[in-house]
Amino acid sequence: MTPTREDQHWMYHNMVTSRRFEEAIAKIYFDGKSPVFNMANGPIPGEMHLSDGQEPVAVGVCAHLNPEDIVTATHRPHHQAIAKGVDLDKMAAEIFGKKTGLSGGRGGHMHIFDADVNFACSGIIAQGMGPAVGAALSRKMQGKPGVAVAFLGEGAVNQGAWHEAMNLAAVWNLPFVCVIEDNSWGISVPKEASTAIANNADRAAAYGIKGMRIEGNDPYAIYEAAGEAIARARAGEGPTLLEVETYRLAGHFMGDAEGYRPEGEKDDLFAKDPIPKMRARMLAEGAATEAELDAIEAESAARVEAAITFARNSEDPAPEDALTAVFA
Amino acid sequence: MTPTREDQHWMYHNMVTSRRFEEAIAKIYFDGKSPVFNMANGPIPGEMHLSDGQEPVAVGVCAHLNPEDIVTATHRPHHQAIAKGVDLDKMAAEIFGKKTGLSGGRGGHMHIFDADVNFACSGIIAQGMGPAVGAALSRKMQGKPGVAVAFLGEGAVNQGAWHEAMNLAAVWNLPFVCVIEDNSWGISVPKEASTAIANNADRAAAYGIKGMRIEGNDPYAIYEAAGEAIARARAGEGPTLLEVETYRLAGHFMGDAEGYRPEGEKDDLFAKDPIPKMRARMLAEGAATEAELDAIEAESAARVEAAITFARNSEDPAPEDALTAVFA
Amino acid sequence: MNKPNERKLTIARAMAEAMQQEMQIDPSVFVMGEDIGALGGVYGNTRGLLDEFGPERIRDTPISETAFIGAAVGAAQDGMRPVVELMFVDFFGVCFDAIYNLMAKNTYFSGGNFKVPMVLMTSTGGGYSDAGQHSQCVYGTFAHLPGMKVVAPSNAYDAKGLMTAAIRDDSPVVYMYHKSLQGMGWLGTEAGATVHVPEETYTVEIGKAKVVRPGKDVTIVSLGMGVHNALKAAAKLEQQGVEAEVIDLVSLVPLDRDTIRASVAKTGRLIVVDEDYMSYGVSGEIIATVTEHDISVLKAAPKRIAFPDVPIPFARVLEQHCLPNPDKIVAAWDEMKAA
Amino acid sequence: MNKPNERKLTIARAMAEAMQQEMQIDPSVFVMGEDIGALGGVYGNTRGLLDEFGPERIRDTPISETAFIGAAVGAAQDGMRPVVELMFVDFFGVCFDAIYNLMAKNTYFSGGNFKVPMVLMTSTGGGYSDAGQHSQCVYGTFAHLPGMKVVAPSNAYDAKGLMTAAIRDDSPVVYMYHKSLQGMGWLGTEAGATVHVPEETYTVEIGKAKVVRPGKDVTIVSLGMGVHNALKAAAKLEQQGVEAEVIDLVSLVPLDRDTIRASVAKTGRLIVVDEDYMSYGVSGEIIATVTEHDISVLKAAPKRIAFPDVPIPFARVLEQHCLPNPDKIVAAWDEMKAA
Ligand SMILES: Cc1ncc(C[n+]2csc(CCOP(=O)(O)OP(=O)(O)O)c2C)c(N)n1
Ligand SMILES: Cc1ncc(C[n+]2csc(CCOP(=O)(O)OP(=O)(O)O)c2C)c(N)n1
Ligand SMILES: [Mg+2]
Ligand SMILES: [Mg+2]
Repeated sequence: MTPTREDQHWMYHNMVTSRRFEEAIAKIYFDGKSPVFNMANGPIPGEMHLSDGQEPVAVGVCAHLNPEDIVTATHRPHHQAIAKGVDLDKMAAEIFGKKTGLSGGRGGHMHIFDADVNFACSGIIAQGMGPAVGAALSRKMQGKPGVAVAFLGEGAVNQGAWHEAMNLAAVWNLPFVCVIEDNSWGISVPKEASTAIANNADRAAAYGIKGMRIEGNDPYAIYEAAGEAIARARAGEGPTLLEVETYRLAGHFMGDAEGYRPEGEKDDLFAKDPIPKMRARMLAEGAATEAELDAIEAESAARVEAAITFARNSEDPAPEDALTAVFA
Repeated sequence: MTPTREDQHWMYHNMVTSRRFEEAIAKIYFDGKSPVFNMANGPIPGEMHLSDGQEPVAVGVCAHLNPEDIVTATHRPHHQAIAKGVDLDKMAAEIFGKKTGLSGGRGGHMHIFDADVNFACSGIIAQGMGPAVGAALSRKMQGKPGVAVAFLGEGAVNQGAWHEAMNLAAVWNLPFVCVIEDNSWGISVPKEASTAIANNADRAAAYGIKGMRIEGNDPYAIYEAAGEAIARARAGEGPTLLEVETYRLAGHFMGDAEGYRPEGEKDDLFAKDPIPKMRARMLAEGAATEAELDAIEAESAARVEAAITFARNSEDPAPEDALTAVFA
Repeated sequence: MNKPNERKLTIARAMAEAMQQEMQIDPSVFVMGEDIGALGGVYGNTRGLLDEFGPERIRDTPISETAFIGAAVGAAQDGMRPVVELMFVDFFGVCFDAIYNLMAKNTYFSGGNFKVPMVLMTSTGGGYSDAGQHSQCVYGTFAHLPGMKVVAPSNAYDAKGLMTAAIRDDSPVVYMYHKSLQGMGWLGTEAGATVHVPEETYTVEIGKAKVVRPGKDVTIVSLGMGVHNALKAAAKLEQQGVEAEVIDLVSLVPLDRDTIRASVAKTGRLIVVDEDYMSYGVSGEIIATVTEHDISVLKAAPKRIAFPDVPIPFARVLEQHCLPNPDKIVAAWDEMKAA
Repeated sequence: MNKPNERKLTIARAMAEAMQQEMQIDPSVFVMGEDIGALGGVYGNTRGLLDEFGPERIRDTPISETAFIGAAVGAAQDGMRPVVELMFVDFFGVCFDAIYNLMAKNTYFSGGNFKVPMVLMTSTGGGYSDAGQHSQCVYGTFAHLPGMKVVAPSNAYDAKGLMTAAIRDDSPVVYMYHKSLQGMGWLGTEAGATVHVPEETYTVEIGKAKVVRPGKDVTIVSLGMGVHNALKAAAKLEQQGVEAEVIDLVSLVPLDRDTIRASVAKTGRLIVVDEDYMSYGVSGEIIATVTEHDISVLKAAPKRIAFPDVPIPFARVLEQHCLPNPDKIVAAWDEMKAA
């Protein structure tokens, strides 16, 4: 299954939007945080985990999803949120902690929730597994369409919650896909120091389900594998485990000095930046013209700017809003 | 690796002691609990999980262990405790809640701890995994001999703690063996309803370690597989996962009506009782004479009776003992 | 309160009936947990449901509390109303992230855009020598953390009404039932818990305490099993001419501080009875609720009877030494009176 | 207290120095946790240790808190003295069984025959917009459950001495350090936490509170970050001629009830400042500690300033609205005085 021309445009568009969005966030993040970097300050306070470099995973998977499908994401959620169609204005405003944000500023960057497109995330490793499996169960019980996808990092696969939920999804044969973004690092700990085997897709054997590893951070290959997995889920054939090789171009969070990285790693990664690679491939294969891609890039930039402007111009929540929305 | 004649005598002896011990406990357990069965009453109050039928696993594994090796067991610990050499008098007294018990009556049947033979257990599913792996780490760090064995039920394999500890043991290449007693039931839930695959030994692939399933509740086969696994651990070759088919001849706990069992299951199981089977095999193969086996049985019965008498005749703890031993 | 021909139910049956009736009228309600199907729940509270509703809606789970409680959150967010069982509350340690960080917080994190209408039911309490990993209450632990309602019935009438209210609530509710009140023969059952339960559906308000015995001399505040200890103590005190008012909290979150304060304003004396650990828990909170509001009403220092800060021991003589009981309450009154 | 040429350390460095010195003298001490090796700990408290002691004794772990905390218990029982890090206390939900049911109870379950000499260190606190799963204190949650000691330093001197004492203790100790006191530039640091720390090893007694500022008009009890808020409030009150006595609890378990009671017996007034959630936690316990002992000493109803019972919000304006601060303490005094 290769992406159609239209799919490729969509994928490229979302990759670029995600990258532009994070560039914008990264720039603003440092406002008010110099000369002394203090996370508490500036228009975007708190931790910030960027997904630069990991965009192919988000678009390769989400190209197959509809708004009714469910996605749970992690502490590094922007690329997936964008590909899933989360409202960009409200997401930006949430990251700025504004009243107009998705959650009125209560959640922030690690708690992006958009009920309209069934998107949720969390700051606890592997916490999204249970809810995704439960949403898949809900669809099965209700006889409603919909596939649930949980995105996780490779470090999360060693967490108990992951194992329990995989078994549950498999034993109940649910429409569920687990997508591991293997960027080879869990903060400063390399995969080989944390994980007993090289390829997490092999862990599918523990649940009697199909597992696949996709190398090369390649949006086309991801598209294909995810397409199969999601089709299988829609057909009632149960869960799939995908592990995707990808790259984290940024630090774990903003402010990370990345002293743990082997020398030269970052340069190698930048050389493999998936966005210029996809652009080149589309051009080479005639899937898009320069003009089309330029237009996509311009549109993405404009969309991001509008979202940032919306966020900046929005009001702060009232202090007492802190005390509401605890219960339904 | 087949058990020597001496090993076989030891194994048979321990199987019989365990069975006699549990028969004695079972009989006394009902004292004071009729006409109305109330768990809170009688000389042995609380829950009681018997291991009748599962003795081969305990002896087949523990035949290879020394007092310095570490065992963690579960809510169903008597057979393993006996095979590991836990003091039978003090264990009986603990189960009776007496001052002379292993823990002065603080722990009871689900919390059998004997520091002299490095034996511990717990009432929480899969809780013993972490401590066993940690003890294995301790021996490796200290350069001291010793293998750690965690016993679990097949139901426990779906618990997150199990997965985390397996990965940790594998990634650190520790002298650790995980032994799953597959009695095919987790209380009332059959294995196929809880576990996505038929053979938990296949889950070894998720950790890049060796896994083996032993069928037939056969002490000889268990002895052989465990011997290999423990030798591998002693040689620094890392962990092994063993799943052993076994049978729970009793209910989950005493008082369990077992309405969930398919008809005839219990009769089939009793027909496969491993103790008469082993006796017959030893006689057939000339590994023991009738007289020897009778002597073993008599010795076991006497040992158990002495332990029960010790327990019965021991004093209750002082009420205020409840408030001591919280901290070291 | 119980008329001769009225139907009496155990708490177990009252809980099951509430679930049954809600499942009959609302297809989004379903039940998940360990051994809740064929076995009918270790504490009998799902008995009969499998036969009526089948294994799709009465789901036995693997021993994977994190997964199935997390799954309940996902299902609740997707339009279902799961009732999930954590077999013993003592097991919360293996799955508390799914409870306190996920179930309890997603409504807030989403600014109210995600609702999590689910019930987590769990058994509490000791007294039958089940030792330190099967006998706890940990009421304070659940009540301390924001985002979940917490209820604990002391009798079958409340048990049914609270379960119905919990299932209908759009917020997550933790429903803590005490094993010694449950009506399982094999555990022994406090007789006062088995009371008349109407057949029709009804709700008991979450967040409202009940004055279960009026009095003017001292207020005894408790919940769950403790209410029965308090009532027995009150009966003993009556023989001394002392009129104790007994308050059944019914709900820890929200906590009905007004009812407690009004009672102590009247009696001037407070005794809290709690089977959970003494420090940093329910008993301290109730005392603080009264004293931070107005100390002038107090005629004596408040007292608390709670489980001492030690793990729960196995041996009967040890455990009974630690548990609250009517005599300890009477003794507290005696000291209070003397002071 | 700080002389010009005295060496001042941050809490992060004080903690690392204590571990370093204990590792030098005791080969059974080692450290495990996520990102504690090459990174030196997200909060800097293991910086430099990997270089000196190597990866065998300074072990980065997989993201498997249940496994490695459980493993620490097993290693501790086998003669080692592990120091284990739970990166944020908020993550306790994924591994609390290994903590409260295993680490905390095995000593008791074994009748004292198994010792569990380990330290669980974990970061607490908010104020820098890290939202509801990375900003909690949950002091009350840990302090409520029996079998573990619980300490929380407010400055580097105590941080080093408590860490040394915790490592040498034969019982499990939970060591809760507050991110805003840690001395990591990127978090901002309360200046008062960085104080003189002697180079030689010493211990600070676990279970002993400190009167960090004497006074006669009101007692302010707090811990960790709250101590600095209390001291700032006391400085403001001084300008009004009010002498506040500030007590740093230092240790929640054991709780030094005598020091608290003695202070309030003197001042007659009590304000508790706690960054943990309000209900069923530390603030209620401190109030109950005083009032159950003797209400006659109180000149006014005690007050508490704590985090309201809501998840911790992200936006600065929301979070700051909820956090304790010196002005809220002064306002509490004003109300108390007026009453
Ligand atoms: C239960 C839990 N443990 C630890 C953390 C701290 N933490 C946040 S991100 C992270 C690394 C995650 O690595 P990975 O899953 O590979 O995702 P990545 O950051 O690479 O996207 C850790 C350890 C957490 N949030 N939750
Ligand atoms: C975390 C946890 N969940 C649930 C239980 C309740 N429980 C006790 S034994 C048991 C079944 C265990 O099955 P298995 O692991 O196969 O062991 P078996 O009883 O068959 O020996 C369950 C669910 C528990 N003790 N701990
Ligand atoms: Mg990663
Ligand atoms: Mg089993």
